Amino acid sequence: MISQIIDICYLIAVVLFIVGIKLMSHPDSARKGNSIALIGMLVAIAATFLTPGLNNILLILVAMAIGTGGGLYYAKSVKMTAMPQLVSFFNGMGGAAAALIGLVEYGDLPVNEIGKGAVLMASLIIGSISFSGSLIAMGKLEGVIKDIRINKILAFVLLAIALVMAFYVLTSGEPQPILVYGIVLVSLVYGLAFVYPIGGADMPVVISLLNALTGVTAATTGLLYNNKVMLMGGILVGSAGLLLTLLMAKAMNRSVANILFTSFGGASAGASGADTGDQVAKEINLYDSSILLSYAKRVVVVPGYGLAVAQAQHAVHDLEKALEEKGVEVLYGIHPVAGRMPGHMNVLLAESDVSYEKLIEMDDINEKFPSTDVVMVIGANDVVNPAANDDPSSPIYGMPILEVNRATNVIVIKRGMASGYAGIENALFFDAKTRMLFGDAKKVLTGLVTEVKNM
Amino acid sequence: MISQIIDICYLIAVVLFIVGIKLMSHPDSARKGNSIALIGMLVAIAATFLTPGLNNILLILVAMAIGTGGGLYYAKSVKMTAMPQLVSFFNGMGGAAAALIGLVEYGDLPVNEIGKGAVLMASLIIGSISFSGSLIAMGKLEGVIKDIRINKILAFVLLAIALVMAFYVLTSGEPQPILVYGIVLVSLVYGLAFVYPIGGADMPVVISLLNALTGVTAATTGLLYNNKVMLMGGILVGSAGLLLTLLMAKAMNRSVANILFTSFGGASAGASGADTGDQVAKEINLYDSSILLSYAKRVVVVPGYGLAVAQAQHAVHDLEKALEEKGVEVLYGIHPVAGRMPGHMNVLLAESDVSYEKLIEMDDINEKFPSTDVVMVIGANDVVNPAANDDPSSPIYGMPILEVNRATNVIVIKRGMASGYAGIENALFFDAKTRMLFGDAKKVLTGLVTEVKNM
Amino acid sequence: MILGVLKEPTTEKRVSLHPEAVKALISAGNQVLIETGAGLKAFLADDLYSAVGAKIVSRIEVINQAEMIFQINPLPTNERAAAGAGKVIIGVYQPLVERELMAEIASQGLTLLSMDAIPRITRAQSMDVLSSMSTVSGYKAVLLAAASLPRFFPMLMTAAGTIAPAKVLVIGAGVAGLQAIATAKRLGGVVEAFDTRASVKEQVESLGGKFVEVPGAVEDKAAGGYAVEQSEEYKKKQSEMLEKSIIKSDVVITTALIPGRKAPILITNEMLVKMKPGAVVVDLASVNGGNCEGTVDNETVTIEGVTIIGSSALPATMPEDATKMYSKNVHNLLKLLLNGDKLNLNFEDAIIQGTCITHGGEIVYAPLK
Amino acid sequence: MILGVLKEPTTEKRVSLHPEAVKALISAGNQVLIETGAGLKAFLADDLYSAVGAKIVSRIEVINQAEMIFQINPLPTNERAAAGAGKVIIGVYQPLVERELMAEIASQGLTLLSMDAIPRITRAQSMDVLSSMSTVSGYKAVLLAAASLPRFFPMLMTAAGTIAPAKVLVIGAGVAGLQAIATAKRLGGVVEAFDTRASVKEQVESLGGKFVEVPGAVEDKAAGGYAVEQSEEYKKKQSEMLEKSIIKSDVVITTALIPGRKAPILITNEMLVKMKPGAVVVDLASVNGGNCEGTVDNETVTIEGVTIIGSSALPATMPEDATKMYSKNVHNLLKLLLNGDKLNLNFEDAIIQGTCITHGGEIVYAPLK
Amino acid sequence: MEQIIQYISVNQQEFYVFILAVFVGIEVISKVPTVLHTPLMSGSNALSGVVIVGSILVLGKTSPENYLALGLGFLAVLLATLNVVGGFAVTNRMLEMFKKKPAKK
Amino acid sequence: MEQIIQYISVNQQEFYVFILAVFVGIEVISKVPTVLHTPLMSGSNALSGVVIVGSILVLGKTSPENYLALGLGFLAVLLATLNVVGGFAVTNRMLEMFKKKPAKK
Ligand SMILES: NC(=O)c1ccc[n+]([C@@H]2O[C@H](COP(=O)([O-])OP(=O)(O)OC[C@H]3O[C@@H](n4cnc5c(N)ncnc54)[C@H](OP(=O)(O)O)[C@@H]3O)[C@@H](O)[C@H]2O)c1
Ligand SMILES: NC(=O)c1ccc[n+]([C@@H]2O[C@H](COP(=O)([O-])OP(=O)(O)OC[C@H]3O[C@@H](n4cnc5c(N)ncnc54)[C@H](OP(=O)(O)O)[C@@H]3O)[C@@H](O)[C@H]2O)c1
Ligand SMILES: NC(=O)c1ccc[n+]([C@@H]2O[C@H](COP(=O)([O-])OP(=O)(O)OC[C@H]3O[C@@H](n4cnc5c(N)ncnc54)[C@H](O)[C@@H]3O)[C@@H](O)[C@H]2O)c1
Ligand SMILES: NC(=O)c1ccc[n+]([C@@H]2O[C@H](COP(=O)([O-])OP(=O)(O)OC[C@H]3O[C@@H](n4cnc5c(N)ncnc54)[C@H](O)[C@@H]3O)[C@@H](O)[C@H]2O)c1
Repeated sequence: MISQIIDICYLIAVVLFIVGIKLMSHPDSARKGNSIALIGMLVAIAATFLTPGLNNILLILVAMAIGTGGGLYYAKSVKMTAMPQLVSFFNGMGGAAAALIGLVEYGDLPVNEIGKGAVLMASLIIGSISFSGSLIAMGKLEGVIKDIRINKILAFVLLAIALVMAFYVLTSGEPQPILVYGIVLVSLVYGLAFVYPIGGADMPVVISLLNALTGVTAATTGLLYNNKVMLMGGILVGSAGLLLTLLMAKAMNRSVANILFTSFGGASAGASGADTGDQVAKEINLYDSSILLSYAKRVVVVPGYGLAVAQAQHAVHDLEKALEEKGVEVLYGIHPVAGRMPGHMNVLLAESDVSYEKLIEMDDINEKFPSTDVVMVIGANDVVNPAANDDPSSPIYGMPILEVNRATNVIVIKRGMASGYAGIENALFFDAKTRMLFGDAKKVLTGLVTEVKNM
Repeated sequence: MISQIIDICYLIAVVLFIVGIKLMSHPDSARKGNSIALIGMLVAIAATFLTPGLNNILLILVAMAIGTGGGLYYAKSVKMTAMPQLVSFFNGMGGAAAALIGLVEYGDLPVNEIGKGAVLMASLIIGSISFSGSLIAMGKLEGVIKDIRINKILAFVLLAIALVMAFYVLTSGEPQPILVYGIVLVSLVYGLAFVYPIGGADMPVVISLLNALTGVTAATTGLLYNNKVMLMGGILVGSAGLLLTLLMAKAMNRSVANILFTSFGGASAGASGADTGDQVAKEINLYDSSILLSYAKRVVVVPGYGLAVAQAQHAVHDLEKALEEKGVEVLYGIHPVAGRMPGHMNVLLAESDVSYEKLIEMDDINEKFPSTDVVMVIGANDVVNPAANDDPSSPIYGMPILEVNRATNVIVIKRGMASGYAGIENALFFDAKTRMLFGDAKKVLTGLVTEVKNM
Repeated sequence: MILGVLKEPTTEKRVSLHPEAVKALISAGNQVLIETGAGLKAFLADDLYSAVGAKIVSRIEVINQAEMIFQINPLPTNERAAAGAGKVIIGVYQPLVERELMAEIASQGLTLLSMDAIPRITRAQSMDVLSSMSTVSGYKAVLLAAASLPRFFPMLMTAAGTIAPAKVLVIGAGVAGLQAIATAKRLGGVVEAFDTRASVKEQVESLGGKFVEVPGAVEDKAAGGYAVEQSEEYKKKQSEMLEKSIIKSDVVITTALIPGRKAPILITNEMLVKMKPGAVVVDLASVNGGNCEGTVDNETVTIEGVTIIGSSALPATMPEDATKMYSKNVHNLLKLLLNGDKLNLNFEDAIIQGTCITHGGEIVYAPLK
Repeated sequence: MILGVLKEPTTEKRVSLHPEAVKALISAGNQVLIETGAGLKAFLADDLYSAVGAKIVSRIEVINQAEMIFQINPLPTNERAAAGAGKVIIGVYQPLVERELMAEIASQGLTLLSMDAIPRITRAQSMDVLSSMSTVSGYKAVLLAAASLPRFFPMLMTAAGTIAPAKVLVIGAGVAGLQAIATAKRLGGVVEAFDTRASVKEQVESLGGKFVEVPGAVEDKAAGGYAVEQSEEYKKKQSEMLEKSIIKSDVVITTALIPGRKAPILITNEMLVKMKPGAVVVDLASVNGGNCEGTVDNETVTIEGVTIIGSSALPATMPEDATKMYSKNVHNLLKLLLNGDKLNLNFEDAIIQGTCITHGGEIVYAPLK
Repeated sequence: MEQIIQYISVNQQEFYVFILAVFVGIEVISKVPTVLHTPLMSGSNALSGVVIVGSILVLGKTSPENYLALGLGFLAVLLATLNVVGGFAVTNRMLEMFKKKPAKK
Repeated sequence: MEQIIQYISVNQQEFYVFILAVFVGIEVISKVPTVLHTPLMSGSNALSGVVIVGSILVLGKTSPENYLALGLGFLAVLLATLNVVGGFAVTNRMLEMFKKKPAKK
């Protein structure tokens, strides 16, 4: 009877998982979805406690208490910007748990149960990869770990070794406890080698993949115990996670293969022109930009010659309107020599019917920057170049500029790292507050409008 | 071995069904989806022929040949406009087949197999309802059968009788062949009574519901034979069909309950406010409009004073660009007195930078209408009013107009059914080719841009 | 039918028929006589006319031979006499203002069709010279204002300082006023507009202008879209409201007309004095006395630093396109008037009825009867 | 320091300093003398100046008392003499053209700062009168053209027919040319532009204009953005390409200048004859001889139906804003030149170096040495 | 109650299948555009013709002497085939309008 | 080959479940807007913490003498809990920004 109740609880939990994920894929219901998934999890855990003959309950509860405390603590105290790292960390813990279960179970498994054994090996290997990979991903995001070139072939050799060892363990006909630890070790190293060479900017995709892997280990663990909730939950997370990985890569205009198998994703991202000398300009994508913009109180647009070249005047006005719909105040900071003729920006913005009241002169807007959440520099360069203030040797020294880095965030939209009219580099692009949003201004702005409207 | 191959074929068929339905829900892939589902069906049928000990193969083949011939004949020869009727007819055939299977099987079923018996009864009852209901629905769509008010309670009594009879048959402990025929009969009558009172305009929703019911009978039949492909296929069709029914009702701004349980739905459909006198203007939603536009070769925009009032000049240009991205040719047909001052439309469209070459004079665009797929009339009224040609008593009689109804489809965007400058009614809005897309021009156009881009 | 086109008096640069229309009329079976040099000032040389089949002849010949005589500006008495009774003359005659002239023309036995009398019904829009010429005037008024203004229209933020956009006020948002609004907006001005007819508020806004509201205006639907005389009380309120707008404006364009009456004075000399020095007023109502106290028709005067351009003859300053439009209007009327090459004065037709002023020795125009 | 602002000669309507600048200069400790009526034609009455603390005095007083004398147009010899050696004069002197005058001024012992010589480096943009005045000229050129054109600029589809948009060609896409492109676009014209510097193609397109490409131009980076003389072969090709554009244009605006040389002739009389009658040419290069063969500086001539407006003095026709901008430029230069209220002629500074023509009895301007 | 729990537990596999299949059926068409409503209805109608499998089976196991059953079975196969073949064919015709995919520029 | 067919046939129920679950997993998130990528990743990460069930089971069945197993099991429960609790909590925090839906004007 009890075991039947457990079965039914698991069934309910699975349904709650599905409904939860489904709701989570829409902004309006995402929070509800998370709660429903949580309820599903609680049902599953509660049911598990009903399992007849469960020992060490106190120990279990203690472990859970510690885990709960730690989990809540980290989740509450982490900075908004460090969340992806934390997700990666938690994911690694899940992988580790699966690997540990595998290790313990191996002791109890009769050597001739090859099917179960294979499943167990999968848990071990994948769990370990997920664990070490996640921790590296976290370190990379934190900026603690630098990109290292690791030969991909070497990495594959590691994976091959792990697989061969597992095959041997399964077929040797005798318990091989030490080899099993060896498998874990090699898998851990493979996890490192796998994630190390991937660029920091691509980490979200990698984390999503590792997350799918953790899902797979949950499923394999489920097979091990013939436990439906782990099996189904694992499959769900695995398949959803895999799709999510593809979607995320697509959103970054990259293929997953390109991300995983091009060493130094960071470097190849850099090939897009984002680094000059040792300085690396930090990129941002459309979605993150649109979030930054949508949740700002005040956004100041600083248009430059590039806006005119891209003929993006209508697009920028559309963005202005989309943001104002969301209650964001949008102003334009007009530098007197932005563009290539006196009044160039006025001509452009008048064409797209931007209200004159929104066009603020340089001196006035400079005063407003400290209370501005996001400055969006669109195709401007010289007019926001701090060299005009700082560097007496610069040809533009002495020109008053728009001091955009007095705002909280700066997004710079331009096609690459090319210099402007004066032909000089711009330190603003390497400023800690600056994020580059590369692309033709019109395309980027059109994309932003869509994103903002979808928020 | 053979039975295992059959199992696998069925598994494959189910996957093909799922993929097929999935693809069918997007315009670009719908045809492919249909083909894949068809392949799935062929796989399932072929596998069934492998069943060991299958008799009467010749008979089966003859029946299939006749069915194939008939099916193809009807499908090819039917007029485009009569397709829903045909779908309803085919659906009825499926229901009938399930009921027939039930009848035959009843003879072979031991009286004590209550579980199977119940399933069989379900097949019988639902199949019969689906059969008679579908035929009535078809007749209604054809206009052969008129709306008749039937007391809903009477209908429910019929259903209750069928259920009671079925219960008796199951529990009587003896074969009740005659009663079984009785059940079929009562169910058939219930099907009639169920569909009869529903208005012709609501038939598509009813057909979709009946289709879901046929799916359910397929599933019950599958249970009867413990046949996975029927079971799974049936569940899929049943659940998808049910959702589709809800979606269709929603698209008509009605609830399913309202359709099914309000006698004479046809009458209440008129209450949406789009009718004037006896004429009813047909509405269209953003989604359908955007598909119509996206799949057109040539779209002609006819702007009027409403475009200016809504200040939608930028939005219309955005739509133009979005459609051209999709390979649609977009032109503007400019009536000489559109708006409220000479050249009003020119001023507007120049502001949003619509190319001069796209603005076509009245006489030239009138010649192009016959080769135009969609005319989008935006906030124009008098300048497209056929009364100017037809009605000598009209104040605008004698004014040359844009003869938009020479195009294949006409979409009219305006806020309501208000008249224009001349204060007269416009028969164009009630033309068979015309669909009204109500709303402020700017809002509607902005919505269309989003939809078109998402296609 | 023999149609004759005369050369206009010296101040006028337009001409009644464009070669395009002449071509169509000739192929409909008519004969067309053109006075030597008739189109020259509209950049339409004689050979353009002869190329489409017209005969280039002297003025006298046109007057003597043509059965239908075209001259935009009224024909002088002697030439009307020379033409002789029974002929048809088509031009712009302001019948409601020039009542005596109308009586005289009637007595001469001429059939007069005055283009400015075409009723403003939908069907007649393509013949409506008031609309087409107002379009020219409204556009040109803004150009004149911009050319005379010592300032920029658009806003400019430059290294040599920020230039604020010019403030433009358009009084009277009829055809000319709306076109002025559109043109001023185009040039980058900040545009306000005012009219006694509240219904034009939406129209002004549809062009991106701001409407100055003065509550309480009388509107007469029966006036066919025209304005009617307002109450004294309203006029006072209007004056107060308008003054505020006027004195902060760089450019004021006035077009307020009430058909058949003296134009209302909307800018008094007191207001003028308060305006910014350098401001410009373009008064399109000058022919009817002007909306501005200081206006002199067809002259530019400066009062206290404010330039006042009284210009009722702006279409003549854009002769090429103005001719095209006027000619198109006339041609569209002729389509109604001529049955092939025969005159067909169908007084059942509201357009003919409304446009024909004198016929058979009598005044047939209803408002004058 | 005592600063003196003179009234300009009659044809000029601008004035060197705007009351705004005067106010700032006075609060920096200077004294400012204004000649009676100096700003009148720019709508700046004397009381506006006295209100900010300037002294309104006679011309003689300004010349005698001021240490630094402002007049946009060159001071006549006698007044320079009257001012006396050691004084600073600031205006627009065209040093590369008026070489003898420069020698004379040097010999008089005056320090001359010529505003048009300000180097075109980034830091000097706020003092660059060539840019600011070209902005005015480019804008005004289009307005003049539109006001003189017998046609509409924008396209209009009306009941009286469809009016095609005017075709505008801008030759020379420098500061004035670009502003002309922008203004013509605004008014609804279809704009093409041409320049020998291929790098401006992008700039033209950034304003919505179409660039007419003539391959093979010589460009000299060292010329600091200015154009250089072209090869004969190129000139021929250019001429052919341009002719096609010119003869289909309704409006041509020419701004092609090469510093210190006669302006290149780009529209020959042969081309003029082929242009549409009624077309308008505005030649902003007229002061250097013009880009059009028929151009007469500061006059409007008509050749074969084509109106040619030679206008090198357009800024004077928009005195209010032109004065604001010029004054801002001068004021920005003064910020560099004056240390509080002391003159600080720092010849180390590239701007002073480039702008100061004569000093201490000698010509110090590098290009003239 | 206990019986129900028992039943669910015993048939849990079936329940998983059922629940998942319902989810799939719903999810798969949840975003269908309105223009595709009718074709999709038609397509899923064709799929409900999967009872043809049952028809074949029932006719296939009928003894050649049982004429009534033979007749009913024959009819069942015939009607089910009609449903399948006609359903797919008519769906295909409906979808023909989506064929001419315009070339992207 | 035969073996595989055999295997599939025997476990067909499992295959149906697997295939359907994969479909559900994919379908359910196929339309997720890009802004939700990260929260959804975080949420599904929390769900992958379902291994906690396994951890509990493994620790629950370990005999109190097997210290190694106890230790590993303890760690497994602890880490899995961390994953679950932290996962849900951090997801919730991420989703908080969707709460303060700014007022539309
Ligand atoms: N206003 C005047 O009167 C005038 C006259 C002459 C010279 N200038 C000079 O021009 C400069 C104006 O400064 P600014 O900041 O406006 O312009 P800028 O310094 O020339 O920079 C423009 C930037 O826009 C980017 N860009 C170009 N096309 C783009 C596109 N399609 N989409 C996105 N980005 C694009 C370019 O970078 P990527 O190539 O990497 O995209 C470039 O760095 C000043 O140096 C000023 O002195 C001004
Ligand atoms: N061009 C000229 O020179 C001139 C001058 C004077 C008069 N007219 C006359 O004006 C008329 C022009 O014809 P038309 O077809 O352009 O205009 P119209 O006949 O006046 O019709 C305009 C339509 O736009 C709709 N509309 C208004 N605001 C809207 C909004 N925000 N969004 C969507 N739709 C909106 C209105 O319907 P809802 O209220 O239902 O939305 C209205 O029926 C002719 O009768 C002409 O004779 C022209
Ligand atoms: N239905 C048609 O076919 C058709 C054709 C042409 C014009 N119209 C309409 O007729 C109307 C009149 O056009 P119009 O330009 O010839 O008019 P108009 O030239 O007679 O007058 C110009 C404007 O001045 C306004 N006005 C009069 N007194 C005023 C005052 N005291 N203060 C402020 N404004 C004052 C009038 O309301 C009018 O809008 C317009 O609305 C136009 O749209 C209709
Ligand atoms: N860096 C700065 O701060 C700064 C400041 C002001 C101007 N500028 C640049 O300096 C350049 C010159 O400006 P300008 O307006 O004073 O130039 P300008 O008045 O000397 O000449 C006008 C234009 O005519 C063109 N031209 C010369 N010969 C021609 C020919 N034969 N055919 C066609 N075109 C011909 C020139 O290339 C130039 O574009 C511009 O590009 C401007 O952007 C730079």
